[in-house]
Amino acid sequence: MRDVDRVSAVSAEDVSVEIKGTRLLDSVSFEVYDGEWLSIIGPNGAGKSTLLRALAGAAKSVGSIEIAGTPLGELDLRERAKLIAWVPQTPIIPDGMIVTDYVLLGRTPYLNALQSPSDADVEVANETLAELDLMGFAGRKVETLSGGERQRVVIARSLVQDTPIILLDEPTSALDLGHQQDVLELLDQLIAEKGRTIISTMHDLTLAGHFADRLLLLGNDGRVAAHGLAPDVLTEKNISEHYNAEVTVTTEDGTVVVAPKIAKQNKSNTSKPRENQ
Amino acid sequence: MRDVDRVSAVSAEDVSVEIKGTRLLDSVSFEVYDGEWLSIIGPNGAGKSTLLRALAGAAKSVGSIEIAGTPLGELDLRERAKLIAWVPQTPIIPDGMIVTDYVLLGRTPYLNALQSPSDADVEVANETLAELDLMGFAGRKVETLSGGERQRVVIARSLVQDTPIILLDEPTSALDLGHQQDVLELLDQLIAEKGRTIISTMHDLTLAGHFADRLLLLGNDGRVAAHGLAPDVLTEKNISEHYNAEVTVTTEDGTVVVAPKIAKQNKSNTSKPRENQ
Amino acid sequence: MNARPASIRFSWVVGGVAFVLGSIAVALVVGPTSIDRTGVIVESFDAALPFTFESNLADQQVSIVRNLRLPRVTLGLLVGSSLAVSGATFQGIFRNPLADPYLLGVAAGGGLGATIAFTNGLGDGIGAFDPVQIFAFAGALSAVFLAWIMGSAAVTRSSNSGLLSNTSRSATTLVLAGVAIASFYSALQTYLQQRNTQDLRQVYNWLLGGLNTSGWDEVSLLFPVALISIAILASTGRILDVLAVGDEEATMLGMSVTRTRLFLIVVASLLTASAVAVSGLIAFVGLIIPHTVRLLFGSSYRIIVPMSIFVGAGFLVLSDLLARTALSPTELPIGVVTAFFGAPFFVVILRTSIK
Amino acid sequence: MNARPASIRFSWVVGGVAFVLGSIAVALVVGPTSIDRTGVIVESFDAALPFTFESNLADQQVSIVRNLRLPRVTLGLLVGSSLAVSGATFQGIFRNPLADPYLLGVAAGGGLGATIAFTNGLGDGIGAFDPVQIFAFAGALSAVFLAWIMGSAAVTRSSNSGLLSNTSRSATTLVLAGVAIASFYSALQTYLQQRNTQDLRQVYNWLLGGLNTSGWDEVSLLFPVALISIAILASTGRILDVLAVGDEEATMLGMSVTRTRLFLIVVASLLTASAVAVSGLIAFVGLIIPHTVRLLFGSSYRIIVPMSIFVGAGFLVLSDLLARTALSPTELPIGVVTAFFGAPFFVVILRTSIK
Amino acid sequence: ASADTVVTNVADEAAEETDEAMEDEEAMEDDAMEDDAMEDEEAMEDVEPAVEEAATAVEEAVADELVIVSMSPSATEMLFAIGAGDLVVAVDNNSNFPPEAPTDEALTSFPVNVEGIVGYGPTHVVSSGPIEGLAEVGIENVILPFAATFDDTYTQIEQLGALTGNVGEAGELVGQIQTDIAAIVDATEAPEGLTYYHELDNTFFSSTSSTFVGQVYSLFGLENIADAADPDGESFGFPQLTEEFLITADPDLIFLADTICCGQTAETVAARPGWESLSAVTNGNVVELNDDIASRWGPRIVDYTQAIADALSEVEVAAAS
Ligand SMILES: Nc1ncnc2c1ncn2[C@@H]1O[C@H](COP(=O)(O)OP(=O)(O)OP(=O)(O)O)[C@@H](O)[C@H]1O
Ligand SMILES: Nc1ncnc2c1ncn2[C@@H]1O[C@H](COP(=O)(O)OP(=O)(O)OP(=O)(O)O)[C@@H](O)[C@H]1O
Ligand SMILES: [Mg+2]
Ligand SMILES: [Mg+2]
Repeated sequence: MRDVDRVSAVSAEDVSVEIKGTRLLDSVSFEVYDGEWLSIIGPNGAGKSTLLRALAGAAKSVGSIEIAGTPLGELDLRERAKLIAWVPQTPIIPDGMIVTDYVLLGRTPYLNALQSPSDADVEVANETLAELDLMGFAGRKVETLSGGERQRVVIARSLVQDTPIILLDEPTSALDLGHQQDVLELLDQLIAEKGRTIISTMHDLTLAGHFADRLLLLGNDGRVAAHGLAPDVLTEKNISEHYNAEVTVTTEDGTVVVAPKIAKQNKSNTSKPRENQ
Repeated sequence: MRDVDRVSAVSAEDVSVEIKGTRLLDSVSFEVYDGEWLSIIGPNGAGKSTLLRALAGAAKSVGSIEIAGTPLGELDLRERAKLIAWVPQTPIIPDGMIVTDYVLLGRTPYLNALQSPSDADVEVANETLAELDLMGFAGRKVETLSGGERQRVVIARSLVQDTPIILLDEPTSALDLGHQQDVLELLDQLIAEKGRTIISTMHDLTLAGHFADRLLLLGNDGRVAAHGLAPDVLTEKNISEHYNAEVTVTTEDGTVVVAPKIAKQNKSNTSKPRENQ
Repeated sequence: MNARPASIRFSWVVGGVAFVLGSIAVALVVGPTSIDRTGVIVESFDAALPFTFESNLADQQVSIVRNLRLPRVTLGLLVGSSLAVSGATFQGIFRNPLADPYLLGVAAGGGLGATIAFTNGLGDGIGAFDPVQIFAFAGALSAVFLAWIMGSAAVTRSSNSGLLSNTSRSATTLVLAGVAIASFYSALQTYLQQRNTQDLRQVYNWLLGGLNTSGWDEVSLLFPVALISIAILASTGRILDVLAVGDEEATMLGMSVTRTRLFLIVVASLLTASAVAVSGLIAFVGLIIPHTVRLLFGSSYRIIVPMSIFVGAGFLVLSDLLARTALSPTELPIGVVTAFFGAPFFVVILRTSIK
Repeated sequence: MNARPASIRFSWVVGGVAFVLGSIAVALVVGPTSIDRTGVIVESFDAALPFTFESNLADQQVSIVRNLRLPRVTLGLLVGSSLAVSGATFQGIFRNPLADPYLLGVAAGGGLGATIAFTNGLGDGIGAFDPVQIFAFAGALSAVFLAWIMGSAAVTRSSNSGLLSNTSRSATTLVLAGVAIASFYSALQTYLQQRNTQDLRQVYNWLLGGLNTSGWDEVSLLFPVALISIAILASTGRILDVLAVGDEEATMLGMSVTRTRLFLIVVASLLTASAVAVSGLIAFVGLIIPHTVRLLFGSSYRIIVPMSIFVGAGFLVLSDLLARTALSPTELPIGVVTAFFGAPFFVVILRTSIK
Repeated sequence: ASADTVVTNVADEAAEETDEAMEDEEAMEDDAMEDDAMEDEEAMEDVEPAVEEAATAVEEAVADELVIVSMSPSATEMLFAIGAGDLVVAVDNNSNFPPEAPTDEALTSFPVNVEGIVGYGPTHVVSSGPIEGLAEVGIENVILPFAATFDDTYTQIEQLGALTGNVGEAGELVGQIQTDIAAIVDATEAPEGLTYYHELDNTFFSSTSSTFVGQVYSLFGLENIADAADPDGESFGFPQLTEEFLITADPDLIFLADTICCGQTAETVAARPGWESLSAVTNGNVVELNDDIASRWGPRIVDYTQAIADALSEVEVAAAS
């Protein structure tokens, strides 16, 4: 898949993560190029979050990880934070902090220890809030937001960090249909307009296949089970093997649609509501 | 929709929730009967979680809420906890607690202040863990689990509480395809076998429509926008109006399938990977 | 059924009991005066059991064993386990590693009470009704009562105003109220002490705490309270674990968080206040023993609470032994011993048991 | 651009400055001796500004203003703001409402240092190089240093063993190490003090803290450290806000959490140690002022840290005023005043500002 | 500045004044003093030669303007005993003797309020430790630290005599104390090798022979059981003793210096568990002292010595019968 013209943004070679003797990730290798979107999929516990953590430098790993050609270990924290932004799956929400302040935390790598955010920083924050439909929440305490509002605020913080590489761990899990699309389209636009590189995990395989350039399927054993374009990865066989789920895979308008074959046994379909059972 | 033969499990009349002058919920009325599954849908910030909180007694509300015919306010906490279990959208994960202990917290309403969980309690916990495919995690600390594993553990706690009414706030948001189905089918089975009543919120409208008996759509203003069977609530009009999203609604095998019409503008569909942009 | 809740292992209990019994034996046998070991043990059995055992000790030796060592050891057991179990309870209630049984004002209140007694010349009571003890006990409880009133009324107001916060803001409010009340009581105590510098030494000694002047009177005062309270607290580990999911979820699990917290605070404070009344302010034990237990055995309060009882009891008996023998005939303040030997030991555990 | 970060409002700054200036004025003018107000102000300007102002005060009055009141007020400003800003910093570092600047052992270390000086007969130095101050300062810093070594080495080990925990376990480990070290130092201090009970009053008096024996020597010792450290800490609010998202996320935001924490602890401890060296252990201010500010103005450390400086300075100047005038010629220990008036005030704020 | 420097200051000022008065002074002292007292006096002069000269000068030049505040109970007793009480405008709340002393309950020394002291308009403040800030407002701080020996007491009395111009009275007082103590010791015939326990409070703090109070017992050849806590006599002047040790040591005499602070009496001691069989208790040799007398180094050390002597003479009786 290597292409001489393309610049490597993130490259992982034989990356393994072990914790107290348990192997969470096993020899994962892949390469993501500038301006690409890689979607990591896999069942619960496959190691998706662990892989993102390893790429972000938050989990100790063996093997080699290079960010824009530099080994991860050679980047100091500040440089790293100017290259990679990370949206954790379960972010810590600080008590009493207002949304603007929280989003401004994304400017941390650009500020000296004793420096305050400048007006320019505030402006970046405001623009990002507007892009994510969050202007009305700027002065609210983050902990009072609804689940979906909060998730967008965390994404806003990562975008404010203004990095070429963005790692998103299930960024749309709490979002409604409309906001899901808005956010993913915004990310897509960032790739198109600013050449960002995105690595995300997602459980909605249809969306994952649609938005990402390539998919990487992690199996339950923490190994790469499949890697490539959506039609190649999102096969009924792959999915039934690794997800333990029956699905039908179809292609609509060029998008691979993964639809679960849902329960027929004890449910009388649309004959609802059930009467006096 | 009233049916003389059916027993009311939860009934809400003109329920409103206000906080510091902002109305989060506005005159919500509905009734759920024994053995029914009501799915509350609506965009982010509509008030779905707030409604569940109000029903659970965790948020102050005006209007009348009755649980199995008794006004909510007349139930003492312990009785209430024997009637209603609640899976919060963002549960607090205690530091250092092992899964079995966490799940056993569900037995709290059945134990006196100084009582320890009995062997029977432990058995209930174990059965539930097994049902949710969690036996391998019993001795692990909850905070070390992956997002999806953790979410199932929280659901397990609520099932261990063994209540006729279960409120689930986006219970499958972190689950993969397979576990999503497993969990929802397990809930369905609880209705069929034990006559449980379920009120859940969910962003996956197809699943919501498939599993629930009825849907209740909350609009952005915190009012009930639609209420009824899936085909009546999940209309393209309703969704585009309240979710600000373009979808196509089809019916397959009697299940209403809601599929987003996803971005066509800047994405060249399957012509991936983009080369050197 | 391979999933089992975290709970005390039988071997830990055996180890705990052995530690306590060992401490008792050593503490009875060793002392500034050397007394025939068999004799000490025989006399102790005679004193403790309803049967008669005859030892060959001299009268004075018998008196030392029965009037000095035995009550001191007994009180050490009671005070050590009381402070440790109360500390574990407070850490559970407030989910704060800095919480100790003195947090809500027991120490400051006890100090004020004792100082009032001393400065009013009531420090001379001998026998079962020592005014210092009564004043200290009353002062300690009044401080906690005030802290509760101030801290929980504020909470009631806050929860009226809307959704409950996920984090336990009410616990934080209570802690802050407790700290403020404790400071206030300390201020009054310092003021009184300053107006009566002739009593400085006495007050200061009391504040340092110790078992060196304790006899059976103190034991008989503390014993009933300690027995009941410790028995109650020993089984509250599960409740404390429930509190770990935060006020809102705990409430939905059927627990009245406010009432539970009040109940635990009342029992733990009664216990601490009684211990403080008979032995003054002994530092370190209530804060560090529960942490040691957590690091050694696990973080469920179903483990921490009961194990703290054993470890606290044995630790204080041994500390008191060192207090009276290490520099004999000089008596060391017990707080010096607990921290001087306990702190390095704790740091070692802290550094090795991080997993 | 309607979204603006939480930050100090201009009106708060004006209010803060006014509060401080008002406190200074009142504290200069009022005293056990009544002196013509205009004269006091004129003399103060004369002392503070490079211009000459002539007052009509008698020599001794001039001396009272210039040598007693002025240095005391100045020191009150410095110590009050130092303790409050360090307290805010520690609360931010440890995300613990019970954190105060003495948490990692500054108080215990200072106490031990001072006690060593007193018990070695070095306590009566007067002038710029007071051994008590030097020993207290050194003791305070050595305790914090030990706590850091013990607490952070443990953390390095723990993070080697795998994924970082979401919660800031390293901060908790550090706090516990700090508490253990502080206990250890206190034990040594108590032991020394007990060996030398003739120095009890001196030591005790020092432990209580106060500005009553302070002159320009103390001011000149504290001034440079305080100026630099407070200036640094005043702008660290943003860093403290970053720490609020936990160690892991803060690291991913480009902040070296360990180094940042160390830096903040070093600056705050230097500042606290200097304040302790010249004024002993003044309780309450470092813990309660930051909470008061939080309740009154908001919970961003970009607000809490700088506002604590104003409020702490004014509060301590006013407390010291009360300490020397309320029961004159009795001097009240300043800790009595801070808590006696501060605690009820704080409880009122706590109860009214819960939103 | 230490005590020494202050004294020297006073002396320097005074040194310029006349010498004649000094001779008168000496003549008078000769008459009044007994021999052994005289020796002490001379020894002291070697150490502090300036004091005598200074004293004379102060008497003439400074006495009228002298206004003294005493922050030390021992110093208060000394000042009044040398007849300088009229110069004292206020004494601190702990100075409860003599009754005519102008005790001000509000005048506290821990902590001290400098500006509050200024309110009394003193020229001199006597204290047992340095008070910072006094010098700045032009007030002399006379420091009379804890006395370690009788000689310290005598020196301090002389110092106050020199300061107040009551040199004669001071000399007489020192002589009188020395005479009285010598007389008491001579008159007391204590059995050899008696042991004692001096109790400072009811948590068994005691004082060793190396302390000021301990010396008094040594005059009578008594053996202090607390010395075991501090064999080299360098630290632990006031050790807290273990109760078990006390009982095993079984002292012949128990002196209670905690009758006021802690309300201890012979009865309360006898009531302590395990104490009822101690020889001191069974023989009635538990002696109740006045806390103040037994802790100050002022002129009342005579009373203190007398109390011990009284107790010892009763021991004889007890032992004989
Ligand atoms: N400290 C630990 N000890 C043992 N196993 C661990 C530890 N931490 C994580 N794991 C396991 O590693 C596996 C991978 O976790 P990870 O969070 O990467 O999964 P994931 O693919 O992101 O899953 P999800 O879809 O549920 O978020 C999980 O099975 C988890 O239980
Ligand atoms: N303390 C508060 N002050 C103001 N608004 C609040 C407060 N708490 C909640 N809200 C608002 O109430 C609305 C409803 O919140 P709720 O959590 O019920 O939404 P939801 O429907 O569950 O959304 P989601 O799908 O994102 O979970 C949100 O817009 C939220 O911002
Ligand atoms: Mg994950
Ligand atoms: Mg919600």
